[in-house]
Amino acid sequence: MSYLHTSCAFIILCAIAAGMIRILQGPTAADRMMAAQLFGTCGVAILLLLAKGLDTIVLLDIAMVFALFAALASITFVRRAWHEQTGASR
Amino acid sequence: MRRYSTHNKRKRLNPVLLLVLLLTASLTILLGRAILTTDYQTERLGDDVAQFQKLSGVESPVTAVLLNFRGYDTLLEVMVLLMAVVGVWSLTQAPFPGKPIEPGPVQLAVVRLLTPLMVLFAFYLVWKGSSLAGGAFQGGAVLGGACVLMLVSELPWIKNIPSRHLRIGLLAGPFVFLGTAILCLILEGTFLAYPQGWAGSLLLLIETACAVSIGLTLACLFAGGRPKDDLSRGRKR
Amino acid sequence: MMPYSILTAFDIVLISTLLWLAWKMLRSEDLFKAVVLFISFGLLMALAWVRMRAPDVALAEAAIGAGLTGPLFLSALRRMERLHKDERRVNIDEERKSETIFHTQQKETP
Amino acid sequence: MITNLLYSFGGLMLFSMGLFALIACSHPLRKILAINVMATGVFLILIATAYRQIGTGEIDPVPQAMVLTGIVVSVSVTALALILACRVQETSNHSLIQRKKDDFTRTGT
Repeated sequence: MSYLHTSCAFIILCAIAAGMIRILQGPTAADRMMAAQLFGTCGVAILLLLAKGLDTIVLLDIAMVFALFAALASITFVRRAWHEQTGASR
Repeated sequence: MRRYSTHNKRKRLNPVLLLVLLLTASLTILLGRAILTTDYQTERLGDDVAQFQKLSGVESPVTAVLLNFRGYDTLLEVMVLLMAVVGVWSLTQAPFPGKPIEPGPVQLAVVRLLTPLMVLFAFYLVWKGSSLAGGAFQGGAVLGGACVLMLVSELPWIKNIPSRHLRIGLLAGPFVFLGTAILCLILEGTFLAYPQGWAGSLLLLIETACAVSIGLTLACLFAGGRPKDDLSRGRKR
Repeated sequence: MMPYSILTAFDIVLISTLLWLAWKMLRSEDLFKAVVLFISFGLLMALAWVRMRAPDVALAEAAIGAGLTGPLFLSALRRMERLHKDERRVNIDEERKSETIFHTQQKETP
Repeated sequence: MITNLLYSFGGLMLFSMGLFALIACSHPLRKILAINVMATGVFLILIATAYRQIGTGEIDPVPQAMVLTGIVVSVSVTALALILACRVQETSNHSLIQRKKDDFTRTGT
């Protein structure tokens, strides 16, 4: 168990908690979605750091799944939600 | 701005909601007490799993529990997924796309690059399920993600998939699972009791088939209805 | 000893963020915002499964909870709103009035 | 010990939050969200009980397998419920929107 990696993961988790503010008060829908994407990216970083810090290789696969599915969420957003939301003052 | 206007109203609680809130709070307190007073040391199924791990044919305890020790559950659960698709298909036709939009070049490139990677990763997860984390459900979910990626980009050929192929794919998992179970019934005399030494490869076969049908199931659930040609084709034949 | 306390702090921040997300998701007046919060909720749940040493569950949650359920909700939301495309503004107003029960308005007896 | 108590109570809070929202909110989409939150709370409690045995040995795989199937079932239930809600809204001539006014959540003025 490595102190450095775990505390880095903790700091990135705090960054996620701060990123929630953008979801809550993002003026447009795209801002909210981009904040969710930030969550995904930070999640990948945390998983990689924890994989190193806790010596569990399995976490690398989970990070891979995170990265693959982040694209899916944003593409669905672009296809299914965004063009309806343009002009809406959300 | 909206937030502040609603903030002022928050103090006046509806009496019905207040009652609901009280009931929920008391339920929470009861459940919290149950959590605190439960004795977890006495009841353990993990020891039994660890004891019979060698017989199961796989190294990962979760996969062993899922497909061997509690195979009955998983069989029924695959059926539940099939029932969900049956429900969705009987409710409505696939409504999307309302007005198709051409996918942009970036999106096409993403789909082209990402889909094979996802399919590859799905089968990697299935294969890895025997030793580490992974298995039919995870692999199936990633496969479903790949299908959803293609569905959402509204590629032109996706509308022309004959529904019979879809049905075969959906049924593959439950069918292989049930077939294996019946084969075990004939060979060993017990439902889902895999023959000695064959357990590992049989489990891999079941897992692959189940992953394919779970992925297709998730894609069909996402598509939100039966394919367009489904009923007309059925009437002709 | 030190990494243990760091991990405990990690747990506390993770759980409080999860609860905060769930609370905001269920009481937000905008359904789209609720769906986006749900996606991030799924992502953080996957981290929680990792901390509970359940990598299988974390894999499934990352793929399903964060990856597939979010798009499902997004397209259902669009499908619901597609009917009322011209009355969308009205819709949102209705939403705002009747959906924000957490900051509840008074009941009006008929 | 403190870890699984933390996660157990987090799961408990999620469960009751979801239950309250399920009863209190009127829009079907939000009800489905609430059911999902409830399910996640239950899963969290189950997994936390499995984690509790870390002191005595390996982690119990049985609750993990149960939760794994539970997640997959919950996504199919969610999809079916969403389709049902869409169909209700499509076939009932906007009655969900209309009826909301007469709900007990009706606003003053």
